[in-house]
Amino acid sequence: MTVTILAFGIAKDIFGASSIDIELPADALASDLKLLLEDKYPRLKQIRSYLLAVNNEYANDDLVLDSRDEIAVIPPVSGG
Amino acid sequence: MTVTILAFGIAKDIFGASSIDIELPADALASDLKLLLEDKYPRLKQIRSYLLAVNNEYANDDLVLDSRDEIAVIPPVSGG
Amino acid sequence: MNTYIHISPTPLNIQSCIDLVMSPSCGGIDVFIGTVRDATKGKQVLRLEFEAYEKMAVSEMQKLADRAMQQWPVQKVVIHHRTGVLQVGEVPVVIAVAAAHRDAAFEACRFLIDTLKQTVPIWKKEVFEDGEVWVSATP
Amino acid sequence: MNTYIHISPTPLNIQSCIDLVMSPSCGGIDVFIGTVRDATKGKQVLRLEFEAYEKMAVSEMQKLADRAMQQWPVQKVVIHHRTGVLQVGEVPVVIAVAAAHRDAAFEACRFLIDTLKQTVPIWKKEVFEDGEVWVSATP
Repeated sequence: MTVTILAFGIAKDIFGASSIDIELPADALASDLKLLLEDKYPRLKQIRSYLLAVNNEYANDDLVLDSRDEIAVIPPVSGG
Repeated sequence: MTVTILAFGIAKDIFGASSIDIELPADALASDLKLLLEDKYPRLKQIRSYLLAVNNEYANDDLVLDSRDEIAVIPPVSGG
Repeated sequence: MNTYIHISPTPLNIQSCIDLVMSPSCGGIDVFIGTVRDATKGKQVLRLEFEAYEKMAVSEMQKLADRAMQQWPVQKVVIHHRTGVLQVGEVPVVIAVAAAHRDAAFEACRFLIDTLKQTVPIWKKEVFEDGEVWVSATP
Repeated sequence: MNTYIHISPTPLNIQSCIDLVMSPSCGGIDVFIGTVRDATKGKQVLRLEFEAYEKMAVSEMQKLADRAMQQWPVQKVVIHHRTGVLQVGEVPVVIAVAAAHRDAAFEACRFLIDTLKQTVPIWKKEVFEDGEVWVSATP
């Protein structure tokens, strides 16, 4: 399945785009996506930390992804 | 000596005036004035507490009063 | 000037208080706004009346502002207090504190309102339908 | 409605935020105003750029407001955050909390700004004369 990943802050700089499409096996977990992203964009491993958000909620590593999910990479936040 | 005592809040109600004149012996202490006031206005003893201010500073009981002092009775404050 | 102390019988302007503490070297401002509540201990309040021993109140508020500037790394402090008759919803007091970092702003602001209520010679009378009372005056 | 959450690319109106939380049953309002500081770690800041994952940021801010309403006896909460390019002295965030008593207003306001900075998906880029950096992004 193809999922679209939104990127913000430093992740947008790393991806060079505000969203990218990634090919994932069906029933891939959030942790699978993280490994794929870190493989494709090694600079992701150099930031302090990052989380995935799925459908506007922070996602645990064992969350099963769906092609209709809205997925985003959330680097360390710094609002306020 | 005659001193003028300013009164605020409930003290103004007790004195029935925003200032009163009191006759004091020379070199009277703040504590002397308190006793005199409590004698003349017994309701002063029924309020929660009160302080004297002399020249815009809270005064200790052993402060020596002068006829030129600005003296005020300060019942419990409740600003804010 | 880094501290602004004011007592006034006219409505307080909150935005002006905030403007007074705004500064390019500050990152956080904490503002406390007192408002007249419609009830106290379940009893309906019609209005409040504030009386100040004005000269001494200004002097005590200045002491508080100076202490706040000494105890915390804050850069600007405003304390404005109103006097006279205030209706429900009106604002008796505004305290604004600006600091480089928010910790100091919050702590100093909290200190200022707590201590103002203990030491500054201002008195509040609550007016009810069936009478009136000087707050905190009697046991 | 007792909570007001808003993200906007236009300047925040502090007085409007305060007006939104004013209530006859409240006696105290605490307001936190973030401002853009002219320096960070001794280095001159030219401007800040704020980016938000807007839908999720609103949802996270709403969760914080709801938690504050549950944890403290507060009656109204406003959180407004700005996005885009902000110059020194401009206001990225305003949080206002009204409660019957000031304790709750102070504590909830402090909780809201502290937790917003930890959980709400908004990012700040500091722009210096010689470069720019996403705050907190790198070790």
